[in-house]
Amino acid sequence: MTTTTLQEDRDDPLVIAGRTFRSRLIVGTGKYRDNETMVRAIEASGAEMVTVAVRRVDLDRTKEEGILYHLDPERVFILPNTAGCYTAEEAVRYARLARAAGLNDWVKLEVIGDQRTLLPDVAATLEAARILVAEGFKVLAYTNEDVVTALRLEDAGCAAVMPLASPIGSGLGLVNPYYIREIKRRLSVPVIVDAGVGTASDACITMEQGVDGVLMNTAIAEARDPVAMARAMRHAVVAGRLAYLAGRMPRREVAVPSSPLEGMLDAAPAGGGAGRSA
Amino acid sequence: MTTTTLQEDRDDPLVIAGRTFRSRLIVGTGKYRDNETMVRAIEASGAEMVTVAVRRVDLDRTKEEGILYHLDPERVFILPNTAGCYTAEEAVRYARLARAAGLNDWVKLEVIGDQRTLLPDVAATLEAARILVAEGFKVLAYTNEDVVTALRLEDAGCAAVMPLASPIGSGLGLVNPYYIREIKRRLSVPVIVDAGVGTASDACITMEQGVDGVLMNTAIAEARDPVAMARAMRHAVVAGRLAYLAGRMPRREVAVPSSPLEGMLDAAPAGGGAGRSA
Amino acid sequence: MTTTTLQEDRDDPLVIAGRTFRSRLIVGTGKYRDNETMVRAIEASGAEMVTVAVRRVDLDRTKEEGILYHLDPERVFILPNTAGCYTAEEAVRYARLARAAGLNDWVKLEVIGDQRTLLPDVAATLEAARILVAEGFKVLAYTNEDVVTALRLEDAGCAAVMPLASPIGSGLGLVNPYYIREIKRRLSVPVIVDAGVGTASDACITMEQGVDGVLMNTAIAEARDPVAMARAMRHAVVAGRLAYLAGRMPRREVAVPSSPLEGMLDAAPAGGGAGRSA
Amino acid sequence: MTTTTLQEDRDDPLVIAGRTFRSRLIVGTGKYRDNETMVRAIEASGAEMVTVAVRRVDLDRTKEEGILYHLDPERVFILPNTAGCYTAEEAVRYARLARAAGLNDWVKLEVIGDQRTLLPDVAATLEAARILVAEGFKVLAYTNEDVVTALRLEDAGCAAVMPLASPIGSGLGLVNPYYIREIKRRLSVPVIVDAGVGTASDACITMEQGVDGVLMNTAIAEARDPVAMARAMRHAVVAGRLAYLAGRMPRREVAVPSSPLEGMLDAAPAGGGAGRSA
Amino acid sequence: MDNIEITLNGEPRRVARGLTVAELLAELGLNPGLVVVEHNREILERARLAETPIAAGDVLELVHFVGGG
Amino acid sequence: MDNIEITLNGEPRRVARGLTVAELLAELGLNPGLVVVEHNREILERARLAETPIAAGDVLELVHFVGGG
Amino acid sequence: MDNIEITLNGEPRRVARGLTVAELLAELGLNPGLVVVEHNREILERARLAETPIAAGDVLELVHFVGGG
Amino acid sequence: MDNIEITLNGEPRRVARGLTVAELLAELGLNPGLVVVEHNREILERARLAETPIAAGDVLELVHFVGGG
Repeated sequence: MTTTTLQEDRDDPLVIAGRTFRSRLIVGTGKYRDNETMVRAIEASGAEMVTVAVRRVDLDRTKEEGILYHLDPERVFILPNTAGCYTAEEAVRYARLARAAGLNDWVKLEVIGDQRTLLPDVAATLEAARILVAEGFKVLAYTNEDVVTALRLEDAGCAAVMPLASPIGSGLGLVNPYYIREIKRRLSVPVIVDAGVGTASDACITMEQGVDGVLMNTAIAEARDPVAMARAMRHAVVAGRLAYLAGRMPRREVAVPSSPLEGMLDAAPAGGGAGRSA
Repeated sequence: MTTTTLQEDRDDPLVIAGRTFRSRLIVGTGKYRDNETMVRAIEASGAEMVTVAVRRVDLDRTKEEGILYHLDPERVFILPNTAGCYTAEEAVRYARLARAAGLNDWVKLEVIGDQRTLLPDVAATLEAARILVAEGFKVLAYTNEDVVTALRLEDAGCAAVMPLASPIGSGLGLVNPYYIREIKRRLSVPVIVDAGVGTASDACITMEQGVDGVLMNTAIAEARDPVAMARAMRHAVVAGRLAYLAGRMPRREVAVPSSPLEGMLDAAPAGGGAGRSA
Repeated sequence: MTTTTLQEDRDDPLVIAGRTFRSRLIVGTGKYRDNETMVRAIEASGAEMVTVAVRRVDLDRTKEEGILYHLDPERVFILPNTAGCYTAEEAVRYARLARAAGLNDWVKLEVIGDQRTLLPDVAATLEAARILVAEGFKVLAYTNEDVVTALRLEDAGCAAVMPLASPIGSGLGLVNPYYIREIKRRLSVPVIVDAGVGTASDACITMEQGVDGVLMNTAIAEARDPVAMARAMRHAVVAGRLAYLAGRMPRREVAVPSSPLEGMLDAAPAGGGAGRSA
Repeated sequence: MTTTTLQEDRDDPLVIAGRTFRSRLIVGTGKYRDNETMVRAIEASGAEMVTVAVRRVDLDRTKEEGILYHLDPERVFILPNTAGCYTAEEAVRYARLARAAGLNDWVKLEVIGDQRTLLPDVAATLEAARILVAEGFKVLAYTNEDVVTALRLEDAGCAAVMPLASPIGSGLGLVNPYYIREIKRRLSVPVIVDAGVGTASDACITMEQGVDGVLMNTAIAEARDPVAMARAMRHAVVAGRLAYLAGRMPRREVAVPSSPLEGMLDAAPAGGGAGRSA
Repeated sequence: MDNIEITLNGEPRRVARGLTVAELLAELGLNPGLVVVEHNREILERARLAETPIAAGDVLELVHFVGGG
Repeated sequence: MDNIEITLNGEPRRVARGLTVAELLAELGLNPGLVVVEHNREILERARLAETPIAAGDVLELVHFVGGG
Repeated sequence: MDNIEITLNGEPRRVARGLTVAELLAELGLNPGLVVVEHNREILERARLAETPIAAGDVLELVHFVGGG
Repeated sequence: MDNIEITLNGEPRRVARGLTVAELLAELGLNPGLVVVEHNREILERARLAETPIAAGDVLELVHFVGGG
């Protein structure tokens, strides 16, 4: 069996709010058929940061216990989100509750503006970001592909800006590479593409745009084999990152041989030419 | 630094003409700026088979010596090609010379039909394949995306059929995934996509179609950093293969949340609603 | 020579703010090499509404005179824009000046948020829209592909919402059909796709999404032959609209013959089969 | 209602085998729900040439009578096809029967190589083309996207070469524009793209590649409203042709304003700046 | 009366001995101008329909144009 | 015995008068280290769980982390 | 003669004291029907062009429609 | 001395009469294990290099593997 390293170390590490991550893949913990699959998929993904949601304790115990029964915050960094919030006030409330859990003061800020597309309310996101940054939170802000909004989120003090590739859970992949490249070109804080990745090549293409990382959940959780897809994503993110750093060949519409033209033998004497048939 | 295995072993190995390969990536040896880069790139790619061309010895010693001064046939399997041949007769001649080198009786059969696109002459390729198979060669046949031709090459006894993703050296990637999927669906022998890959995501997408392997040269040799791109390609091929095996999530045009809808807190009392601004 | 009607009349007309247009193509008047070409291109486009900008009179008379020396407001409806404005206040000022010209009280509202991409400042656009609607303007608002913003512009009383296909003057075409379809699905006011169209097929694809119209300038003005491209766009918009109304066939990955399978002759007696060669 | 000419006359007409056509759209007559719809769709398409198949007369009269009861060969040129033939011999037989009908000596040569994809058997097509050309037929040969085969069909004396956009009846549109452009660039005889078009934009994009015409059947016959789609296709083909002749603007990843930068008013005195909100 | 068997469009069929192809078409109510006849794998020109008798065992194909792509 | 009504995670619930939040958590079998308590819309620090009595009409939210994306 | 300085389309300019805006337009050869005047940041209706004198320090913007997208 | 002319890799070349192919390779400093010899369009097995004399007018091709895709 062949062994190698994922060589993430050949690259500068990803640094967000002063914290270093060797893996550029961040994964969610939702929608798994069972916790054991989730744990194995996270392990296979190589992710060092996972997102979690803040919800009421189920007092009837019919539903599963809290996620921290399954994840060790010492081994994987916990990034609480404000998923499901539709106002700045609501998102701020969830962020404060998350911080009160005592793990860290990071938050993946999500303020949804539309139920059908789950696209963000950018004005409310900006408002919540300002409040939370003022309260000392490390804000990683989910946003759309708009560079104007992305720049304002950076100005507001966000630790990272997280534009989507396509709507949450859609699996449509990177629909607008121009906008994502532009956001990366213009911002100084890390750009993490969040949501929309459907399969490994989507993650690879996304990283080839030069962004700092990718966050995904459904693509892994809803794959037929989540653990295998998690491993695929790990490789895909590394592949895309390395390809970006390596600098791809130019595209051409004319073919160019890979073998030398010189050094060919003298052609067969006339009269041969089997290949002329057909 | 993080270490892991490339897990090629979790997958069935690639078997061509009874020979087993753990890596599904085959690389060319042409167009490198120097031999040392070529050797390091092949190493980084993890490829177990490399293609070489048959050319006249340069008697003036102005050009580099033979490739076997740099590659050890014990460590990497040598696949001679018939690149540059325009007739079946010529290709057969080059194949016989290659076999006379004594390494093996394999040949990557290429019969070019057009200088500008380097697209194959399918009739001449078929004719040469029949002659070489009859002489006991293991024929891996370069061809276009036509499933009719691919089926005939299989019928002719080819050990593998190698349709292109796009023209040799173009870097346009997988232009016609339908045809490639169809060829894979219809053939029993291994299908290796040969030529056209430009960057890591191209290799990943190609493998996601379910083909058995990918062969490339220019994408690595002409990258700004060939060794890094070779590593990227290694990961991309594994990622694409694993994603194919894992089974991707469905695409949807409606978003689906990753965090649970139930368990949300009671909304703020009316009058709040900061998020309503904008 | 063959003559026909463009059949725009078979379709419901486009109605914006109570005004009826038979053509669903709106064109700009900027960037033409000369006024005569502009006038002929507008004529060829069949457009019934054109956009104009508000700028200082050139007191040195070095530059061309006002556009109204070339366009007859009786024959083509003049839609003044606020192009070049970066704040709500500025845009409101330009809109008021435009209305003072006495032609109409319509305005194509543009509030730019970024100089490099010319993407809108959606918050400022929304603010300006509210002010102008309150002052009785018919506001046609240029915006990005965000459905949340589009819905708010509709709520603000805009007469039409004009999301972009891709950045102004880029010619990249319709990058995100999902978002455009979603905006059309969700809004009640007309949706006009504004900016980004590069050639006829871009306009055709855009109309096939079901939107109410397309606005373009650069694609015509910067074509090698602007008059021919204007004519092409006229046909492309009609073609896309009719195709949307006609309802396209399903896509299939398996072929389906167009000629009947029954009624074939009895095959040739065995031994024939010329086609079996190769 | 607005009237105009389709301006096909501004362009050189399409000339095949010395015969002139003003419309660059050729349509099939199969798969219509009824003959009346077929006749109206052909009328709406503006096509001057239609394809028909050769089949046994139905002696039980249960099925419809021959197509010539519905089409007047004086008004629309009849192009018989060899659809359904799998060998050169069979195709030659059908072509001869078609010519014996006494209308003309043209044939749309189709020799299918695979039932699932309906892709051509290029070797058999070439063989049949040579036989038919020798017998004085005007051969319009259906083929795949392979330029090598296309060049040989031209060498064999075909009056036109008809590569597919995608498989017959698939509606996948123009999958490989590079190959189609290359075929057009290299051949002297007319290149008609045959099969695969699914909606108007597909026809428009195809014509924008510079080919001489498009042939379709399913896209019209299987549209929800075949007559409206036929009209859409007529406009789409004209639009694509005109756009090709007009020469499109360049694509850019940076925006370029359509309105002049000079002549802006002096900005508001500091303190204003409504647009600075958000 | 006296019949012979032929193969007509792939089906066995009995027709009157001595019948010409033109007569057969008339019997079938087919317009000779819109049908092409293949007689024992040879195309039969219209001009010769009336003078061509049908013999026992003959294979006749009557074809025409139908809708196709 | 003497009960009061509160709202717990959105549901009305009767608890013993004078019960502290810490005691409530114990009663519910919840690990205070894995739960965050919002008491009348104010977050209640863990240090103060034991010293905080529950009054009639109090609104308590007990939350924790669950799987999410 | 007696001049005052104003700002016209962003440039300093001297005009005769007592000149009306209508007279200025005439002097500049501009068609009042095709120009819009902003006078000290207020839009000046055409009807009032003739009755509006220009004062020292006034800021005038004369705008019209030009080609734009 | 006594020379003959042959064609070696497409170029005319004079070599000593009676020279064997093996001797020619040695003279050229080529490793026989890494070169394949085509002698008058026939492949010459390595085993026969030493026993094969070169005659006037012979056409020899000496090939090996080079980098290719």
